[in-house]
Amino acid sequence: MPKTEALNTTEEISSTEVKPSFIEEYAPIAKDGLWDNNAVFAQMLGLCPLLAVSNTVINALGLGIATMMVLIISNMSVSLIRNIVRPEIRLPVFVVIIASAVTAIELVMHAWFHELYLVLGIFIPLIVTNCAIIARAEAFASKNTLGKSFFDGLMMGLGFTLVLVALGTMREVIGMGTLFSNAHIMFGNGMQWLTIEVFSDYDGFLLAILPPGAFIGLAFLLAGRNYIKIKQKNKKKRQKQQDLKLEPGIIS
Amino acid sequence: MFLAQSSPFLKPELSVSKMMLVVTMLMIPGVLTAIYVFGYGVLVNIILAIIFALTFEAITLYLRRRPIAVYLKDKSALLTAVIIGVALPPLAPWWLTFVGLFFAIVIAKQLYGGLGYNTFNPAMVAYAILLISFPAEMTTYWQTPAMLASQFEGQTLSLLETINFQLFAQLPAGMTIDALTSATPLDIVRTAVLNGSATIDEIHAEGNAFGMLGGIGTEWVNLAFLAGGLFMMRKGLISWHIPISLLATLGFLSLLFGSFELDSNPSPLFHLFSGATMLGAFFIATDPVTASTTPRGRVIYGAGIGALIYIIRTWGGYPDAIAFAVLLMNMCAPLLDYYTQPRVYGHKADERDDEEAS
Amino acid sequence: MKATILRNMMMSAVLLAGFGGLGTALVMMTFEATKEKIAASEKANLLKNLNNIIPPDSYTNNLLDNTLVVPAASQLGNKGPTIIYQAWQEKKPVAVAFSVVAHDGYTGNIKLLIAIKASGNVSGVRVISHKETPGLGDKIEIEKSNWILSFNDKNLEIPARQKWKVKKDGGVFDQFTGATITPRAVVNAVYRALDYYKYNEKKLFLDQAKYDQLYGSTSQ
Amino acid sequence: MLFGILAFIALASVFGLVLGYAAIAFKVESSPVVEQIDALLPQTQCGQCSFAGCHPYAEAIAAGEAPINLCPPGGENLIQSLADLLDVEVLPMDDEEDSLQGPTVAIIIEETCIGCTLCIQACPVDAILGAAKQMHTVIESECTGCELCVAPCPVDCIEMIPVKQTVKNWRWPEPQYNANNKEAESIFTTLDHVLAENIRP
Amino acid sequence: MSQPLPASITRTIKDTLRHLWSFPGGIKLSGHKSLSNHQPISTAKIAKQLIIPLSQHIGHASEPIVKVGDKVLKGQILGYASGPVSAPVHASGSGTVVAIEEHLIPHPSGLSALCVFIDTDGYEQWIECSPLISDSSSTDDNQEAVTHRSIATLSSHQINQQIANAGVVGLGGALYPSAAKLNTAEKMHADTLIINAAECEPYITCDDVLMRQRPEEVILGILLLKKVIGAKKCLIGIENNKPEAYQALLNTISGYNNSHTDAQIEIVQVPTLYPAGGEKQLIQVLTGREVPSQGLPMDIGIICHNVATAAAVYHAVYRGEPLISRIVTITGSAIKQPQNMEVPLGTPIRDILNQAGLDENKVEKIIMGGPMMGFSLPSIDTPVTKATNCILVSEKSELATPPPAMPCIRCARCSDSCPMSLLPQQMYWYAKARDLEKVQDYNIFDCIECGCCSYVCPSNIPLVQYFRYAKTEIWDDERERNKANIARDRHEFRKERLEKAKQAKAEAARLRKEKLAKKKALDAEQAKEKEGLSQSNDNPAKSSSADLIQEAIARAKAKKAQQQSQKKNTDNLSEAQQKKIDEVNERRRKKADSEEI
Repeated sequence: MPKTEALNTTEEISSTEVKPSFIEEYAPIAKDGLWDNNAVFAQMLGLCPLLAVSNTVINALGLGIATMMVLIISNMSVSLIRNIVRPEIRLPVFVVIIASAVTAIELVMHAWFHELYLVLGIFIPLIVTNCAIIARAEAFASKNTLGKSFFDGLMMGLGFTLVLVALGTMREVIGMGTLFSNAHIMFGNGMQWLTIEVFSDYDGFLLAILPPGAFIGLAFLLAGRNYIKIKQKNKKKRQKQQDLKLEPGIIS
Repeated sequence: MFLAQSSPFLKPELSVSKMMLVVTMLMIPGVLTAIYVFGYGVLVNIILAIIFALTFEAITLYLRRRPIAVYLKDKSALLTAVIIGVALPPLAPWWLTFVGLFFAIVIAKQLYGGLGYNTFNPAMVAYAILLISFPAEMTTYWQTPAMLASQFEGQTLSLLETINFQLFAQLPAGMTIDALTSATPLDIVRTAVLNGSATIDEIHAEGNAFGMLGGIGTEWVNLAFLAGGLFMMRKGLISWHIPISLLATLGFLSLLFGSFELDSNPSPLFHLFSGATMLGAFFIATDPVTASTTPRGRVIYGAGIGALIYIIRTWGGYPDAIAFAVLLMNMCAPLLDYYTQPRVYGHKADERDDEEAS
Repeated sequence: MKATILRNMMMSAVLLAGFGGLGTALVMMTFEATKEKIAASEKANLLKNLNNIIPPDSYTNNLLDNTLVVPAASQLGNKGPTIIYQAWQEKKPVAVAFSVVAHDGYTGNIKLLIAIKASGNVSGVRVISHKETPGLGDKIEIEKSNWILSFNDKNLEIPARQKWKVKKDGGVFDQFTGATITPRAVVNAVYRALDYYKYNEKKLFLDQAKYDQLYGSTSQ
Repeated sequence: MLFGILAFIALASVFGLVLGYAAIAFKVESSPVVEQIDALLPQTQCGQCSFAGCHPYAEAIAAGEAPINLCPPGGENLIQSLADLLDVEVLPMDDEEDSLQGPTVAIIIEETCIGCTLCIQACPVDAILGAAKQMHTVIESECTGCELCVAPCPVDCIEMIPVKQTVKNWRWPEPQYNANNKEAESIFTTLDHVLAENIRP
Repeated sequence: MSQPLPASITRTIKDTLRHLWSFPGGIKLSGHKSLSNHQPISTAKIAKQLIIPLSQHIGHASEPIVKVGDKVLKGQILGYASGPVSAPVHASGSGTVVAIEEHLIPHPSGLSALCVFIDTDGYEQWIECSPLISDSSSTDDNQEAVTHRSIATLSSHQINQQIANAGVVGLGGALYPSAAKLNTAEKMHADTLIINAAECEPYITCDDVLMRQRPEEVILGILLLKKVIGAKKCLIGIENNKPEAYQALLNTISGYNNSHTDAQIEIVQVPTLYPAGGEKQLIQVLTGREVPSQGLPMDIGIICHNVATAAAVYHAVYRGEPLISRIVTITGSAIKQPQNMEVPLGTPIRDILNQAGLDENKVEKIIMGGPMMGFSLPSIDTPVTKATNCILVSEKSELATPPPAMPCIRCARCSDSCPMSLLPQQMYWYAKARDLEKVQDYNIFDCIECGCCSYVCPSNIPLVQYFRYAKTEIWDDERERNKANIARDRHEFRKERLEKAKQAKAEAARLRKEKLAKKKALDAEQAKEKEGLSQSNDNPAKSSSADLIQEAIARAKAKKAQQQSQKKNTDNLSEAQQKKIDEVNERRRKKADSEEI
């Protein structure tokens, strides 16, 4: 018991020194996952399922949520065991954890979301090889507490899902002129009303639904993000220059 | 300040602009023949394509903050437009051309960095995208060739009627699109071969696919492009490597397979003088930006396109194959360039033998 | 040195094995827990597909219980045995459903599921799988076009035998713009299925034991 | 079910043994990357990177403690080659004004020098000769232009002058004129202008 | 020399007409040679002030041996050769040395170099010339026999010494000191002498008129060169667009060939295709052999000289005159009377342009050398040097002011026209990206800068300038790297020295302390002896701490030793680097050689 006491005291000391507020601690994680370090936008990870399954919003949402679940589970488990695993077996252990989580989720989907399971098909087991997941385990969860890891998994998964859904929206609207088609396979038959015809009498632009359309769509999303980033950077630069201009006045 | 400028000081003999213009000019015989065979639709297509191309080019150049005048003058967009105009179905609706040129100029060319930086042939990117996105439009709007129309008392459209149809989708009373159009010879052969519904001889007997050399109607267009291409080769605007190896490979393969299965394989002549073979061999595959640059690389590049054309025409999902073949080989061009570098003067001869001695 | 290596090896092995065991156990447990539900879902899915072409209120039995395995037949275009699903209203045969393969599609085989009423009329047709050109040949899918419904209630007499063709070939069925081969192949396949039904009408409503007894076992 | 789990455990143990062995047996000692980085640095030992010399800076880069853009003498080219070596993104030069200057060497104004030897002590490459109370001089070919000698001089007799351009060390300028360059036209007119001026008798 | 050719000789010569090979690429250019090749060679007026650069050749600049105020005679030596690869410089007119200072020289950089300024007195007073063979042009009768006998009596060393003293350098453009080149060739037993008379660049005709008007000088010069090397064969390669020069040489040779079989000189017409006059290309055309990359023609038993060099050799040996003048083509449509002029070296270019009639309104560009490989002059106040073979003054429409470069469209016209089978389009990408390693992978140092690629480029990309830029950048990088290595060594050395000093200081301090401690201990011991043994524990502790210090010193020493051994490694490294420097030098020399077009 003296051991825990010692631990407590050190914690207290550190916490009395600088205790960052909850928001201060968790906001950067959210920002990282959603924008700055987004799995797709910044790290270009997990593109294979992203490009293959994003042809409709519902498919995208399905895979996105599945991936998010895996991310949360794997992040939490990795965070829990982070102090036990030795560096040399770190990766195999992570892979085992992720693979188990994915297989479990696949089985669950097979049982309860059968149609969605049929549509997503091979891409569910492929979540195992989605580098975004192992990257987070390695880069974040293995160094952070359970709570933070859970939040990081949630945010990373959310970021991934959002991009997936954005791409799915683009492709579905341009390719088929609808939105949320096949909503029933995810939400059940009662939700069929969700399907929206954006353009009526639309012949469809096949390219958007076919794989090349996914690449082009992703390229446009990335271009949009880069545009925003550059804009922000320029703004910051201008701010800096203005600050500099003010400085000499202060000095003199 | 003294500004060093390096030799040579002699006036350059050629400019990009001149090159593009001459190539475009040499397409005129082929274009005229195509207009004669397929009606005014081809002309309308080309004019629409040129307008769209220049507009898109100007807009993207403006957005990219590049000197618009300089790049519009290089006439590469013009050449792309004319190629697309000829390649599209003659009765293609205007929006097909519009979408095609958007992908050619904006996506395939300018987004890659503009002239000289595009990895893929813009015209073929446009064609491929249209073909996979709008397969119905791309395969149906082929006006019956003049020869067939006169033979079977088919209908033709005047220039005004063509414009009216292409821009506003209005046909003169009593005409249907089905009566105006017919499948292209390549399509007929492909369908027959696939279905096993008719042998080559039966198609011959029907007389709606085979002309004297290749596909009825298209053979004349091909001959005209061949003439333009040969002239271009003579003038030194393109090297012989790509077209010759392309045509040789295509001819050889069709001969080879034709000798096994005479019933379902058309003759080499049919392959060479149907579809867009000659246009592809002389005007599309030779696009300098996207082709291989070393002598041996160019031979392999041409041969690859030839082989792919045959493979896709015979076993693929689409009747003509120039676009896919060219795009696939475009991808290989950098690799070919890397592995076929000529032996540099004074370097060990064991790597490669001196091939470009002339 | 040696001792540290050995110790390190042992530690790694134990840890990795521990996590491996844990993970596998988790998967195993989930598998056991979902096994039945998965089987049920699969059955439900199949039933749903069949109900699309045989109206569920027209029969009373469980389609998945009354099945018959018949040997390959040229009209069905398949290489192995085919499963026939039988629909009964009490003791009255209502319809059969089975799959047909068309080999003459534009790019590869087209697999159809067809239901034929006891009267010999088509109850419904659906495409299970195909590789036709997107945008051209894929209009045979119910999601893309209603064309496939045009077979409903057709039989070998209506339309007449020589009219079982696409319009371009002088028949009654529409072809789609730009593609004739695909609809032609589907029309042929449906016709062959009807033909097969007519030929084997009696056999198809037998139960498996009787069938085997009469025509020999197919399950070799 | 149990068999599956056992099989998996057995497999995992084997791999665990292998990995545990490899982790110690195949351990790579230290990375030679420091030397590679050091080889790229200009060796001016000027300390403008805030490190005590080129080697310490190389160590810092290798350890990921310093960005690659702190070396003004190395300029953009150095950043580029460091980025290539370490496979990281090219950063703009930290302090842009400094990087604009060309290479320089120190000279000692002989009339003013009082022979205090302070600069000799400051020079990181022993490029200054002289003894106490005697005039010092810079060996120009050895001077790296680090400017470390300038500050200690009590009489401000050291000046940094640009390295003289001769026909031998002259470099062809990179061609500037291309169609994307809006200044292209003006460059050509300048060129003509210069030539025309020279011709006038 | 204009007696009709005997039929027998014509036949033998025709019989020996060789099989010609071809080189890859090359371009057809219109020659523009008739502008200047009809007039006889005129002589330039001696300028009021001669500006004679001390470095008119590849290698070390010559060291001046005159002082300001010295009176010099024409032909007097101004600077002596300062190394194995160097050449002396002579006064090209008599007068007074008024300054030795930097002045603009004709170089693409527009930089200055050390020059000797001579105010001429107009007397043109020669120093005493000491020819090796008395010039027998006055005795027309048995001239050939006499000459030949005379050449035969000379040793090759004698001739080469004379050539070296006369400051003869390769006049084709490379400016490599001829004597040094001949020396190497002789040592390496080159068996074939190739005389480059192709003169493939447009506009330039100085070699052409030299061959037409002074064929005997050329031939005698060639015989001398042949003698020096001991070559068995001699080939003169001349482009077939110079029939008159060909005929003139043929007529002259026939006499010599007839008189002695040893003198066998073959003159071969090669097709007019730029750059047939490139050394490597000419060798390939004539022999089918290739000079190895990074190698010299001598590696395949060939030595190449320019016709003008041969004539200069003639002057040095037969007249004893050093190289103080050369024939310069002054041409271009902005020149009123295009012509070839024999110009004393050091004459300001402005003077000779005025003499040839400069149409100032038309002038657009002034280029030294040909339009393909020359450079635009920074100023016309620069002097004529040994390199000045042509001054091309163009009017607006004549030469191109390059339009802005368009992007490369990879048409491969450049690689198709490259005589070295290089891939300029690839080298361009990498040069532009300043990827110097990749540029070298694409063999940039095999580029002879002939300009074919730039000329055919439809996008007007200044390819050659990119390559020159890349080459000088690579050299500069190597220089920087060498300098950095030296700096590193010096820095390490300094650190070590400081360390040593510090250690010495510490050692001294320690010794002092120890002494003190000992003394104290001694005192204490003496005191303790009285108190008993209880405190003797202290001593071992002390000695153990002393041991620790000792150990530390030992460690430091070992470390130092290690460092020293490391230092040896760096020494080795720097040797390798030295080797690299040598390689660079070698390459530079070779590149200079290859420029001889």
